[in-house]
Amino acid sequence: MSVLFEVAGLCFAYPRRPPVLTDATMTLAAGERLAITGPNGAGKSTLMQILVGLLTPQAGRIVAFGAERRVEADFQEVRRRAGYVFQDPDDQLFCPTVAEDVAFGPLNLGLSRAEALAVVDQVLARVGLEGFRDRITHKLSGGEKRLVSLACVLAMEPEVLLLDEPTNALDEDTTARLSEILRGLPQAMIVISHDPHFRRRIATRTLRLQQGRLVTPQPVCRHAGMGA
Amino acid sequence: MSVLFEVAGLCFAYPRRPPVLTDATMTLAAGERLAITGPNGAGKSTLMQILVGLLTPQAGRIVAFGAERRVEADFQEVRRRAGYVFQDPDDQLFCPTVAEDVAFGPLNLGLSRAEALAVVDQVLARVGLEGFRDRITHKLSGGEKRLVSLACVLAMEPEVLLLDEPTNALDEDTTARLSEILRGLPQAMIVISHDPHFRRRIATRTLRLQQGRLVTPQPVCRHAGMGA
Amino acid sequence: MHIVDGALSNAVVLGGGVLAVGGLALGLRSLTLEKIPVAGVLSATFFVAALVHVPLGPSSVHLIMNGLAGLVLGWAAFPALFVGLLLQAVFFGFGGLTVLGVNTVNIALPAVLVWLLCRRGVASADTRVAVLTGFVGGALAIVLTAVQVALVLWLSGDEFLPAAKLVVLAHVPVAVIEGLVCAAAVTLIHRVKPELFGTLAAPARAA
Amino acid sequence: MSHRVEAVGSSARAGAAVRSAPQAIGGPGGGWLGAVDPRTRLLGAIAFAGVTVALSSLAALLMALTLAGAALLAARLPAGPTLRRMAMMDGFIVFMLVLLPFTMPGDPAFWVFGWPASWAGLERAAAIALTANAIVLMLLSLVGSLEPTTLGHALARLRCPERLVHLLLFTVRYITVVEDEYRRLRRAMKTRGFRPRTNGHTFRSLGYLIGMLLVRALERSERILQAMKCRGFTGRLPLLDDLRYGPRDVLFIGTTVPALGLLLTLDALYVGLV
Ligand SMILES: Nc1ncnc2c1ncn2[C@@H]1O[C@H](COP(=O)(O)OP(=O)(O)OP(=O)(O)O)[C@@H](O)[C@H]1O
Ligand SMILES: Nc1ncnc2c1ncn2[C@@H]1O[C@H](COP(=O)(O)OP(=O)(O)OP(=O)(O)O)[C@@H](O)[C@H]1O
Ligand SMILES: [Mg+2]
Ligand SMILES: [Mg+2]
Repeated sequence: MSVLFEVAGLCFAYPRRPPVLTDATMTLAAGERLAITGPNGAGKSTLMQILVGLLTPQAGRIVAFGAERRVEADFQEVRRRAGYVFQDPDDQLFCPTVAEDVAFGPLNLGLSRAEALAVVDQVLARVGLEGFRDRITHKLSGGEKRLVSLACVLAMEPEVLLLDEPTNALDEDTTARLSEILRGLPQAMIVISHDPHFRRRIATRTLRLQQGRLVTPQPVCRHAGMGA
Repeated sequence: MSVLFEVAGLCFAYPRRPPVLTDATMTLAAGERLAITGPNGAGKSTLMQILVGLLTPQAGRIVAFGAERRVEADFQEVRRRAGYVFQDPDDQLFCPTVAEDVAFGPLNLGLSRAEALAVVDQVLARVGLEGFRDRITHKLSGGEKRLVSLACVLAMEPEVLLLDEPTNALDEDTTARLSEILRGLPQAMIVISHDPHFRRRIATRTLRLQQGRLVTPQPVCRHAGMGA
Repeated sequence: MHIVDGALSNAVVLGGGVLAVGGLALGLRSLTLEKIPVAGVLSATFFVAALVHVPLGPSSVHLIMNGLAGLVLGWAAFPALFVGLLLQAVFFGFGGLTVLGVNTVNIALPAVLVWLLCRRGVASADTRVAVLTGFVGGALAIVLTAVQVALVLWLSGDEFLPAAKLVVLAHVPVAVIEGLVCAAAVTLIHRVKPELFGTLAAPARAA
Repeated sequence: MSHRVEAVGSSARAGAAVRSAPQAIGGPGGGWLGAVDPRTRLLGAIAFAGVTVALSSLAALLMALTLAGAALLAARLPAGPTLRRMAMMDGFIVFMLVLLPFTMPGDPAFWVFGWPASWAGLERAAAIALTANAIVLMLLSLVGSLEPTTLGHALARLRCPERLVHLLLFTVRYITVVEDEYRRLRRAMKTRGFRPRTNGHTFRSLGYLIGMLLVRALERSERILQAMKCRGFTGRLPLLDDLRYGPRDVLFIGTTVPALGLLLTLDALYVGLV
């Protein structure tokens, strides 16, 4: 089974802040769906941004798709092959219509307009949003925006999906629908999620980010004992 | 126990949109801390805006502080007696410095400068932000902004607090600190929150907004039976 | 296009100052305190938009977006763009102090002229008309700004004439780019929130 | 609103300028100037600018630049970045200065490809560069070292129109908010393979981006107005400040006025003698 991501000993601190990651190590193999959990502010989103080169770690090694990645030029390829769905769809969607938003990635990859529009229809069908092509993205509901932002990334035909809290503030129906879509996709994925039920439906393996490191969580539900 | 808010049969739709609220009914008594939850886009923020008269429902009855409220003039009094903390603190903190922001309400209520500044110091101390008086609003961290926006509302000495997702994007420490502050306040409050642990710490009662209505959620964890 | 202190003749600097004060007065007349939040947040957005840089062949240019500012803000573009120029001068050291009036008129007068000429078109129900107007407005504002900069230099001394001509020429491609960016922005606003063009710009007359 | 033309190699620096904007917009000024009232500093910068543009001899202008350098030290601003900011000019201004010796008539100083460069033109270009840099450096030191919000308070106390002051304060307040929104969207565009080029796709995407920021700005302003109403907004925006003139202001004026007088005298001497 080929290894897609392999990171070791990542350290990261934002300027003038205490370190967020102190020694994070993980591997993602083809076909895996790896869930990452951990408290608010633990550095989960930070880790994902490091994986695609949006942030540069102070120490550590990143091997992606079989090559070590160090500089911006290396990561441009990583970003083409790993699709990153942001925590907040409003940070990702900026075009007037759904079709244009979904076509943005393919156009950046050099497809023609006609080709890109063909991709749009196909990808929207895959996430169950047929007929949303000409809808105004800004006026969609939160759940619909989330599915569109997934479609935007799928349109680039990535080999790996990186999903940052995809069920954040989704209702149960949309969460269930999203689970089905994700389970039907062939790609390996890393999914950040606070939701234990969703993780159980989706993940083949789970890691917990705490005190700057990735650890295998205890088998029992941590939440069981909490609450007032 | 006196009733502070009593709304019945609220219907609301934004122009050219399907209805958000179809028949929302609820009561808030003195001393209660009522949590409201529900999926994204269910209309929780909309409901709060209706309670203080920022939006006008198409049908339904709003009784607040013992009187029925219909027109803008009625709601000016409601807004003075019910402090509304917005979902995004950047929407609420519009003044250059913390002192000016906190003093804005008291000055509008007719206090003198000196009186308003005394209130500022006292309220900042209550939320644990002594010494923040002359800080520049836009340079505060997310958690600090949240606490200042609470202070702004407390400065008007409201009888009821309306909090829209107060722990949104806060880390665990700040969330815990906010819980403590809220539990120490004498006011009745309505708190919108997606966070079950926070709700359990805070709330004396919980309602769920779904399909346009407020319902009492089933006592057991709905999620227990789900999952693969 | 920030002119610096010391380049212009006293008469031009004074004239620019007087015109700027007039423009500011007209722009502020319609801005009640109730409208300050809209104007302020939009003004902040134009400040950020001016930090966007676009590649132009082997170099890159920063956007000005004064045409779009005019279409969105109307007369309020005068104070909004003045505030931007003031912040840039004081905190970034772009431009200068005595030339603040001239620089304001150079950027804001074209914005207002574009609004006067294009406000009907941009509010048209027909998207194509609106977008075309957006292109014309965006490009025209840059051309007018370049012409004003050239004029101001030329009025200050004949020795500036060659440079003035080159300023105008050099801004032709910039005007095309600004036109295209403005047209795209108008497309989006037209589909997503057409009221944007009426919030501040329209009632300016009534006040 | 800047139209600096720069080589593609420096595009990373332009990105850094965007990122540093919120920091640049405000850094508390310490140093000797810290105790001088913002109003005094603002008026001092204006007086200095007025005097400096009236100077014509290079000697007096050099002295003006020296004074601005002294102000930089007194403000305790970081020298490197501040001087870089001072020296940065629009491409076309640099171009105009380079062109001046060749477009101004006078005794030739040297020739480039057969074109004569005049002494008069060289002197004029030097005078403009010195004036511009001296005034910008003084402005950065005296006023640029203030918090932007303090600048707003000072302008209000100096009887600037109330609405203009509030517009300035709202703009300053929301620049960081809008810029963060902008940065997050640009980052998302980058992860989807966007690299700006000179083509229609780039112009369209950036136009959409700016349009979207404006739409969100409008919606945010609607929420702000609601928040203001919730706190009893009565059509008044009060300002609270603790600006007070003190002994340091007297000292500041006591040094500035003679220094400016000296500049004018020096200039008159040189112009009269040379
Ligand atoms: N741009 C930034 N500058 C400084 N600090 C930051 C920045 N972004 C995040 N942080 C801080 O770094 C820490 C980790 O943030 P991160 O967003 O990675 O956490 P997270 O695990 O994704 O949390 P959440 O579950 O809330 O999404 C937090 O304390 C956060 O406040
Ligand atoms: N000004 C508006 N115009 C039109 N539709 C709106 C407006 N504000 C909200 N909506 C829509 O009304 C619905 C309810 O919105 P609301 O903000 O009340 O939801 P919410 O329950 O607070 O959601 P969240 O958990 O995301 O805060 C959503 O579908 C939203 O898109
Ligand atoms: Mg995160
Ligand atoms: Mg809400």
